[in-house]
Amino acid sequence: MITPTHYMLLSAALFIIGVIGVMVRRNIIIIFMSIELILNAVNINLIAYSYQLQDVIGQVFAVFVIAVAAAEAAVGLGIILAFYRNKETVNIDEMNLMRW
Amino acid sequence: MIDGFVIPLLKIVIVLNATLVGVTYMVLLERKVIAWAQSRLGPMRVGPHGILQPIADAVKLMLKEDITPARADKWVFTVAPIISMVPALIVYAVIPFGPEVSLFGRQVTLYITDINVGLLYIVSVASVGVYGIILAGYASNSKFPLLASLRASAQLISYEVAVTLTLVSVVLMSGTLSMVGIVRAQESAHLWFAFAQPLAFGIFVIGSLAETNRAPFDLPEAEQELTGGFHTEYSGMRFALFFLAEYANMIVVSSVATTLFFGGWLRPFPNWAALSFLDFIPSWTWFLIKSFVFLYFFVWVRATLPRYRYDQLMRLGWKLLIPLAIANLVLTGIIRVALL
Amino acid sequence: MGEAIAFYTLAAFILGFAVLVITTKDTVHSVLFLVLDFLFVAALYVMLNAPFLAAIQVLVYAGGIVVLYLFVVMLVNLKRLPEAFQDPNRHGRIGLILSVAVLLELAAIAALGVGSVAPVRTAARALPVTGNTEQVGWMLYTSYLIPFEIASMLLLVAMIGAIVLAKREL
Amino acid sequence: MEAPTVRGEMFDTNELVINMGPQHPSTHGVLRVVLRLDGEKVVDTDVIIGYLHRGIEKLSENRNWTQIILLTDRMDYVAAATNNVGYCETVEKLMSLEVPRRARYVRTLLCELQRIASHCLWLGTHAMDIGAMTVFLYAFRERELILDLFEEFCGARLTYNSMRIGGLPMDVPSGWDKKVLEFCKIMDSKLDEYEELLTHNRIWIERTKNVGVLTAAEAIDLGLSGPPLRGSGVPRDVRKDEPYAAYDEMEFDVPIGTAGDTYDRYLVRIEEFRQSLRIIRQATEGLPEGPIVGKVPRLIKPPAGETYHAIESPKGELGYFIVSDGKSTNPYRFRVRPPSFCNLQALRRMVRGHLVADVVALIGSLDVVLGEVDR
Repeated sequence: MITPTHYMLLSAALFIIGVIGVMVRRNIIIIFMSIELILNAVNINLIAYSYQLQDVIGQVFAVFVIAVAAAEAAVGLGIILAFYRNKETVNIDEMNLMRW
Repeated sequence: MIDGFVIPLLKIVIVLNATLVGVTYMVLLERKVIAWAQSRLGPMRVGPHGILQPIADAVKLMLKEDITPARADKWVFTVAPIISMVPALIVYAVIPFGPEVSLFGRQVTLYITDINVGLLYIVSVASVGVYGIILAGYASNSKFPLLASLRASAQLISYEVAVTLTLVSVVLMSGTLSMVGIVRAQESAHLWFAFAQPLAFGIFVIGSLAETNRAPFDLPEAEQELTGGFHTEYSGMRFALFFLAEYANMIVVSSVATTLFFGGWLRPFPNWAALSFLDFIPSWTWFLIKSFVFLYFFVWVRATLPRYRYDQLMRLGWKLLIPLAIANLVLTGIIRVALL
Repeated sequence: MGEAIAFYTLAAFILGFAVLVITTKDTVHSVLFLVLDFLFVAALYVMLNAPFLAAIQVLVYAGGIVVLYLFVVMLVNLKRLPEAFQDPNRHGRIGLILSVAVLLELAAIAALGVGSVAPVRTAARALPVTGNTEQVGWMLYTSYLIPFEIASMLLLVAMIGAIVLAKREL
Repeated sequence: MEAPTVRGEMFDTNELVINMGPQHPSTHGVLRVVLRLDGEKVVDTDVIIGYLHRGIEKLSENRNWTQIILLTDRMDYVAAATNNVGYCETVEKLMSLEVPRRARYVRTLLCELQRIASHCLWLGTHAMDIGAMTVFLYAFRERELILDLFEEFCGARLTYNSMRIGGLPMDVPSGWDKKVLEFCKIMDSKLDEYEELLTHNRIWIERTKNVGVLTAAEAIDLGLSGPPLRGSGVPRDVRKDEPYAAYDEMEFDVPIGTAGDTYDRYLVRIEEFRQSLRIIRQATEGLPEGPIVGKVPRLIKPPAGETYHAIESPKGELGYFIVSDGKSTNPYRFRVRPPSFCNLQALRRMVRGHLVADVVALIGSLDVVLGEVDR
């Protein structure tokens, strides 16, 4: 029997994998992808509970999360491109100036 | 057991095989029709009137040496053709070829499954197909393919917007995303949606030409400009997969157009009893006939029109088709609300 | 039983691909694993009776967002390894340890806290429509209309922002 | 990171260099065009030629005067008879030979048939480059009829060797003129067919209008000739300005364009089809009786001197400059002014600022034959 706990554990694990990605990797594109993983972990939780509680509100929130993720990806990647054009790097450790 | 497992499996096997055979014969059809348009004969050597040509082609392509360029990304290079082929095939899971019929004393539906989000499923699966093209261009590690794959992905993404918007206006008419439901809605509306939504239909046809990389939008594989486009470096069976994927996509698009705009499996004037003698033609035949008309149209366009230029293609997509599709969607919404 | 098999298989794939996403050297491969990961998450949604969300997940994530990532990875070509330089002040190991600590904490909460209390099962919200898509739509366009509009504004702003950021000359 | 990849070069700078040709489906032979691109836009090009150089000019200095005719076939191999005529007339001018009227009429006839054949090939490949594949096969179908006519006349279908100094090698077969007229009738209707497919096609107009615009002054500066020059509105046609063969007795118009873009060059050539048919009809119907060879000495040995003579080949002004020392039986110096070579110079000027897809359209619109460019 799969309980919400299982889904929570899965979600927590996925969340932590994302966090580790953000913490350890220095390639900013990978860091962005890790953030997508984190958002997905959240969505899994929302939908698992939506299923458990037989309420679609969880899914509605997941839709919002996806919309936010799309917006974040568009702007974030735009920033990466603009930054790359100036500094020729995507290493986050080299992004230590507030302006260039 | 039989209803839940054997019959769906049988249906999947039949549909997949029929599709693959259809795809190979689509190649022959195209070669023949274009040849006739150009006052030639087309393939004539293999079998009577070249009937066995697809088989000969398949054998040839499978026996050809399969070359991977030295500095290509080997895994991605291998996976790319598969990625472009698979979405084209799994879309058939929701395409209804006919209603429920009784076969050997058993009620059998002439579709693999009818899901609540059928149309959305098709759109989302089709959107994955673009990876095949991007990755093929990336993995080849060669300039022309990369240029072509960037072109292709930009084109696919732009035209997907217009096509999806037209689908939304169809959904507004039918009130359901289920493919079977859409056909039923046309039956009860006494109207094929092509006539209720002529603008949407037109945009869909143009957009689907662009999405399947067909003339006059075949820039990603424009032989005259990019020496073959994203599959320049491919050979043998891997090339064949790209080639087949293109035709499979054409068949998918025709099937979707038939279902959405031409009443799917319904015979003409399904509510008109005077024409009921037409029922001796089974429903799936109607479906195939209608799809064939589309496929023929695809080939016909290719034989007639020159190719668009990249900037013109983008202008057409973004400045004409998408605004028109949005306007049509808004108009449909207003009319729907006014009528209710 | 079937549910358990499906869940554990999907979970294994989801976590496995997620690990590959953050460990693979080649960024393009990383992006590919991300797509696969999202597809399996979509499969999980189907299992959870949310086919609409599954379709959206594939359409928006796999077909849209990740294509953007792929574009950027291809455009941002790197002459040297992106990870070549490391800030001497970076303490990756501490981050790793903290992350694992958070994981353990979350696991403890999930296993001990929530698992021990049976979830409050409210009666299913009565909606005038049936079907997953219809229900999500109903909620979005009634109770959550304003958030929905704000989300669409957010997307518009993001679109304009991305164009302004990425375009070389306006 | 991995070894530098093509991707590396491509996106490192804003400029991307791609190499189009020498093996490329739409460079019409072994032309190599090195494109510097900014995105899809062409910043600059290098046009590299010489992949088909066979040294025809040098070779000619070691052949006797009659053997050279055969070499001229190999220059513009889609209009071999025109090359023959040009060469023979130059030698005749050098020797002050009188060519009988019947021979001059047949030469005019052959030149115009050849012009239609060459333009058919141009139309087919040009349309093919822009993606209209059906026109290609239609045009080749009609070219086939011309090749049949030539086969009947001289036995060959591509390299005719169909002229002799002072006249023709053989008279036209009996009944040939009827077949020519029959062909004219067919061609008239087929021309409308081509135009139906292209001239008013929206996509065709969008692809060709305002692409590769050359003003009249620019075209003259670049030394263009033939349809590219006339497309820019300069009414220069050797057939009218310095008539040769029997053109002084023919009635025809010289079509000129106004805008100097690809579309105008297309229209000019399409109209040239019609004018050629007009000339062919006149030449066939008025074909005079008489000898086909003038008074030619047994041994051709022109007096010492030099001469330049130009004719209007389908591609433009085809000139021969020949120096004879008066002693040997071969030319002292032999030089060709190939229209394709001179017209190709315009490519660099025209493609700048256009897109990759326009490059192939522009190569097609110049109608170059690499055999003639490289010689």
